[in-house]
Amino acid sequence: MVDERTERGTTELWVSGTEEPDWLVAGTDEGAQLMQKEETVERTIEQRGTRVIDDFVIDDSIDSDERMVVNMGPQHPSTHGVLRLHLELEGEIVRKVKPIIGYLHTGMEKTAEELTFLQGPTNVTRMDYLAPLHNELVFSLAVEKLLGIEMPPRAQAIRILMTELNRISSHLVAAATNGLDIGAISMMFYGVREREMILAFLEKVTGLRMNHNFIRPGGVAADLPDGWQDDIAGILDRMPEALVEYDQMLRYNHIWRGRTVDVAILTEQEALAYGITGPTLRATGCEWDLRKSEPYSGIEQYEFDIVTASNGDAYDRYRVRMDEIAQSLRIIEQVANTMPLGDYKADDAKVVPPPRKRIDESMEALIHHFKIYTEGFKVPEGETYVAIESPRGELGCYLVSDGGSKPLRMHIRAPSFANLQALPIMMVDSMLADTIAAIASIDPVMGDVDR
Amino acid sequence: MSEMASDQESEGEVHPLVVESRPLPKATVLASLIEPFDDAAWELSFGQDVVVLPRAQLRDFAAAAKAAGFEMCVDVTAVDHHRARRERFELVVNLVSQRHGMRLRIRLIIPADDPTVPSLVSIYPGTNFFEREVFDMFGISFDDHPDMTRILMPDDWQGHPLRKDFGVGSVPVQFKESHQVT
Amino acid sequence: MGPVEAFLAGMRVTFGHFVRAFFGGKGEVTIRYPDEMRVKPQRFHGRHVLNRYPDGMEKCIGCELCAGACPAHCIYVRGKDNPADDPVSPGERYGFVYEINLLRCIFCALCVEACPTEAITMTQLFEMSTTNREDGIYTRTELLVNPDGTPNHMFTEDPYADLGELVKADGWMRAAAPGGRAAYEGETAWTPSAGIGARPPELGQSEPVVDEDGDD
Amino acid sequence: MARLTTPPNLLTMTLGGAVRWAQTRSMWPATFGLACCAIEMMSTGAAHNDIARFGMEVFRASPRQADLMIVAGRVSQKMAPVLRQVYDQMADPKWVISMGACASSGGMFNNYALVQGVDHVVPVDVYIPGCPPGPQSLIHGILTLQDQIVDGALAR
Amino acid sequence: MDGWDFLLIVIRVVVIFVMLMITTLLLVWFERKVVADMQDRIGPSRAGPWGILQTLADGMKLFFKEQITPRKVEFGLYIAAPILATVPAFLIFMAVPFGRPFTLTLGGEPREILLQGADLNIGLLFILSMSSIAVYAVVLAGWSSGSKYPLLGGVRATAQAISYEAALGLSVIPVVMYTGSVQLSEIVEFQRANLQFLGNVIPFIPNWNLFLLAPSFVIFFIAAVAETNRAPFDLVEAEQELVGGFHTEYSGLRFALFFLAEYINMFTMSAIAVTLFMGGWSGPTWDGVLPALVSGVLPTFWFFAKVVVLLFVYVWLRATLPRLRYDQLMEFGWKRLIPGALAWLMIIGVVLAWRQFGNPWS
Amino acid sequence: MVELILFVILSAVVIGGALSMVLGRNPVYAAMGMLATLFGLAVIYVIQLAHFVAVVQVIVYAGAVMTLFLFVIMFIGVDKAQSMEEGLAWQRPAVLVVVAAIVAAVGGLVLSGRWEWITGDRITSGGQLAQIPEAPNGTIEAIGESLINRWLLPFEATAALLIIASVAAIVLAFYRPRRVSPATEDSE
Repeated sequence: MVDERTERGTTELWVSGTEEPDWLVAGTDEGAQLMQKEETVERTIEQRGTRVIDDFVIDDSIDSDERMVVNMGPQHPSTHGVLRLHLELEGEIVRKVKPIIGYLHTGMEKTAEELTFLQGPTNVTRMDYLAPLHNELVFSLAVEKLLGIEMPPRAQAIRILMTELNRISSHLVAAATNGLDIGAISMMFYGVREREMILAFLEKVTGLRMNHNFIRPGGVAADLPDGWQDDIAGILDRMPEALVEYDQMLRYNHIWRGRTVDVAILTEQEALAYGITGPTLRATGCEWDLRKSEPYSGIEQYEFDIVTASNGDAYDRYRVRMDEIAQSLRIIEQVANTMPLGDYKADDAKVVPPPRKRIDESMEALIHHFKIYTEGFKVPEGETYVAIESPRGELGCYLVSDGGSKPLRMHIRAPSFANLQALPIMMVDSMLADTIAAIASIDPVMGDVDR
Repeated sequence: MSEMASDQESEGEVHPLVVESRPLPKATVLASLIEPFDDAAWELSFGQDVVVLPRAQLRDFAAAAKAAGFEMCVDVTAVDHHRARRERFELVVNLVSQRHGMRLRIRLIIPADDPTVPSLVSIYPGTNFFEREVFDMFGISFDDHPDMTRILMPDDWQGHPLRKDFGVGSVPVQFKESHQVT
Repeated sequence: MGPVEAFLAGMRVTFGHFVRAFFGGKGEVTIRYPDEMRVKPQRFHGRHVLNRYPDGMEKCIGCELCAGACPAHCIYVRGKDNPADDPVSPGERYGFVYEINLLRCIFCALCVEACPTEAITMTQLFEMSTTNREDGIYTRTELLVNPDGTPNHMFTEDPYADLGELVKADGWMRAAAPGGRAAYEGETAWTPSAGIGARPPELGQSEPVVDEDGDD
Repeated sequence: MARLTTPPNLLTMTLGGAVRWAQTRSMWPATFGLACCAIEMMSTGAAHNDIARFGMEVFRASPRQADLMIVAGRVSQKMAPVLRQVYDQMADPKWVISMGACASSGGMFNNYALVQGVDHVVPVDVYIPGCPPGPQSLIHGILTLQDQIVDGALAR
Repeated sequence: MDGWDFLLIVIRVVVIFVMLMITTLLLVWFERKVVADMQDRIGPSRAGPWGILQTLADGMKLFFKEQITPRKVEFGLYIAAPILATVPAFLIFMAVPFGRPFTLTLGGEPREILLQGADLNIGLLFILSMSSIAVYAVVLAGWSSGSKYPLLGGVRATAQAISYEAALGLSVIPVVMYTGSVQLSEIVEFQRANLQFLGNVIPFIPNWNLFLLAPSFVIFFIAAVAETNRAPFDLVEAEQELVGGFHTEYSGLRFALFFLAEYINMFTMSAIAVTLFMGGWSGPTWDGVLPALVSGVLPTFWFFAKVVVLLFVYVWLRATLPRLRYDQLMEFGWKRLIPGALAWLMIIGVVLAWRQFGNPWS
Repeated sequence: MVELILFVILSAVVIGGALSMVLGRNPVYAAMGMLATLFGLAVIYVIQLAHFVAVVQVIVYAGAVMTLFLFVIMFIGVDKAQSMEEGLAWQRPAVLVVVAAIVAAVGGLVLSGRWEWITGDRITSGGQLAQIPEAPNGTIEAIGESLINRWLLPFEATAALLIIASVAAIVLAFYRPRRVSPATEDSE
């Protein structure tokens, strides 16, 4: 029996449970990775302290022969990209889960060592592709910390404005995909519809819908365009209505509540032990938001509340995200009303390219221009870690410079990467359908996970 | 073992990264945390608290830190100082204390010939993925880790990509007329 | 909210959208591309063009700054000395080979910011799909605008391509031109191009703040 | 070149033409989202761009029922076998669109981890530049593909 | 039974077949358009005018697509399953009257021509039996694919079908008791009168079972949605969980058959609901006022109009509601619908007995 | 004539289905064989104008019972090799004895010319088979009459018996022996 089991472990089905060609088994044998240690019933119940769906069938006298191993992903509609889950099922009940990642590994941390600090944002912005501006911001903050330069208030305000808008758009995608995963197809369209409005603004400012390369070390790439106040006003006008609509579609709906309340519960202790941050942590009742505890880019000037919930289930995570949208709208309104005037890049000719007009006027400016765009600017030796609150949690950047114009090491602490560790503990002994709700509720972005 | 010796030897090379240094306020959490550890050195890097530890003490220190209120370990990563330093690798662990509202970074010097570190998974379960990533990317393996396998790269991958001696692996970009002579 | 009430609330939302879309078509937000075009913002990052001065001279001087700034290394430039009798560009050199591998390009516009002579700018063309990799590599022939300023396209017969988008070609260049200095906002700091002429700057901050120290 | 902008004449259509007409009007994409481009693919399906106009909103999760694989995003070395298998599982006739710089050529990530162009793994019919290509760029790519099919260049 | 009768049967069968095919074509398009409108989109618009030929394109494409047979399948059942899905779907509609019978003189004698496949005296039971067969297709498809997700879909389908079959049957019994017949034509005939309530005849309101047996209608409709595996009960093919459920491994024409069966089932279920609860083809015909041809066609028009209303509700539900979980589905079926149906059945029984035998205290 | 042809065809279907059920290795195919049998019987009922019985046969047996069978088969897992061990040592001889007894009984009846015992036909005094009376329109009434009025007690008793049997089956199915000792578990 033991042999049979281990043998089965290696030859699991690949994509959507279909046949596997022979050569593929030789290609990558991820299936050979053994599952984690088996959890006993007592430990599971003690650990989760939650309702166990079938108190009857959990019985370790059932030999694992009755379990069916299913590979969900990497190509599966609800794994939010290329997450692969190794599930052991008993009927519809998931007994063990192992997330297998790396299918989107892009080697960005290696590429970062090849790019200058000026080009760096183009690289990091592609990590968490739902919140590109946050990635740019954390990288820029880290570089600026090493450089020791201060941002002018307008740059800081623009950064906050853009990142909070980005947070809304990211949470909208989370809500949309969450709705789609649980079968509410219209939510997907409604969520993306509002996101489209925000993207239109981001595009107007940065020229790109995603992966903006807008927040750079030393400031932001361009000023806000003419008439930005009207667009912000439009967003502030529309979003509250949309939130009411979403609530009517999902939040009050009893099917939705049935699918999410008490599903995929994570306690505060578990969340802290597993380094889980962001809405997933706040849904467990832990009041931890880096915007409050370690304010960055002048966000402490604006009033907003930390949204928390108490149960730590999928419903709470959804609710925290939706309420955070409202809080972000508050911040955006304040930023728009108090947007300071003045420079939007640091006043440091070694770091910031000169205005275009200066190139014609001043030889020194021209030389700076050439130097910045060819070899980049030099960053003093040192190491630092900067963290901001991305839509998914603590987004950190650990940056080591050896004094050159390229980082010696750039590491992004990806929130999704840590949050993904919550999947096995929150999914154990849930229904198969709940795994979908669980994945959607922690909103992983695989680009962020695999980098 | 040779760890202690290597730590002492490399001490002079660790400190170049320290930008400023100020006496540690005795009353702080940090002071009481570091006190039992004789070999721990405290630094301030850009206003952030950093503790440099010999690697044998990592687990004890982490346990003490957890008891002292550092509930979360948010990040484990490594740096490869290939050719720049004799002791090639450096492990960086980031701890967060919500109770005290502070962060603490632990740095460990790891020699290239014996890249092993005690695992923190038993203390901070959340370091599981991070340690696997460090193993995958740098080849630093963690003792007592429950599942020390590759995480990002395919299982049969050769080499550890983030080491400095691992090539980027770029291919030439295609162009049409680049053969034209000027 | 009771179950039935909540159920009806959700049903009302979808039905409301249906009524608005079905009777009067007001609810629909769809843009009927290719029959109608989206209104693209001025700073849109589209396909590159190589500009000319109004007299037809090429702006590119072959300095390779764009190639150096490109994070994807997708630009290949080689400069060549201008022939004395028939200069191609006003400077000493001109871009003899200029290629962009658009399949590698990430449209970050760093090349536009880097170019000291505003030679390379971005249009609003986004119709660039090709059926082979080779067609994704745009050479100087396609990138360079015609002497009258109209852009070339690799597939001139492409019915979907909106070739009249050149007028906004330098949007990002102009947006990035002040270089973060409020004092330089609202100032025209670029030379006119063929087909476009001199483009006014954005208004910038409604109350421009004078930069105290002035130099950088 | 026969273009989709001119409607085909239903009376004079040959059987082959009719089949090609059906194939272009009902091209069901497989849900093969990888990275940033997948989000833009999602936006293409959403209300503002509404890929349903081309009869393509039927994203099939099962590759058996899909006609079109939109490789939306970067393909890592680890993902490449899976990609190939999904392609193999699709029933003929099938087409592949390589969406975005990373899928087409590796994009800015010219490194060890990525397959430098998905055409190393599967045959690609249409490449769409952009990083990520906007929804309308994707629609343009789809129209290009449909044109090719109607022209018979890619008819299978 | 002479040649004319035989010919008429053949014609009827062919007409119903063609009608169902055309209805499916339009129904898929209708669904996609309505869902699109609910989501602020346009929907199919490029295949034919307003995209009306969209389904035709889908069908043609699927027809000319390769049919993959994976290595692990149980071939016989794998092939049989799509056919088994389609045949009952067609058969069910045979019992449903979709228009007023009319008389035509053929072969020298007047014949009454029914707009119905066959006027079975056990029509309702026939429908129930056929719909209970339809589940085999899903189960067998899931099992014979030799793959895990389809198997899970098949298991879900079985449990779901058994549960909701019971609710469906129980919700129909009050109608049978109230109208006193299981023959569909008689049930329609019964509903053509004006509404009778507490012994009073209420003018202008038809005697639809919908009004007096509203709980039955609600239960029937919910069970019908579940029977046809439509949202929010579409766990069988829940794309987000099971990729495609039972039809994951099907491609080309075989998949098209499943697709066809699903939409025909949706249509027939609506048609049955209309027949049982909404008066079938009954409706004002203005005989004598309008030309005979028009008033002859009008009942069919009313029938389809009512069906479209119900189909709209189907689509509307799909656009709005999230999907239930497996255990919730079972719970809803066994703990809500079936007890509810039983309770309602008892109430109706008592009321009818009272009406028939009088006050028990007297 | 048509009826005879249909009867022959359907009999073939019924017998074939029954055989494939008994002989089929694969439980799903066996279930399908049984389904064919049930269907064939249903159509035979229709030919006999017992529509109601036919429909109930399909609804109850094909629709519910067989579906449950399939459900159970799929849950248990059909991929496993079937256990060929016989639980009862005297099973085969017992079956042989029973079969022999049935064959002997039928043969005896046939030989003695008592056809009506088998076919149930009434034989008129003239030695001719009695004409099968036309089934009354709406056999539901007839069945209802006999089930709910005439044979009410046996009917209810049967229902109660079935419920008891199914409850017992559930109890048996879910009975699990206690774990022997933790040591054996560890050794696994």
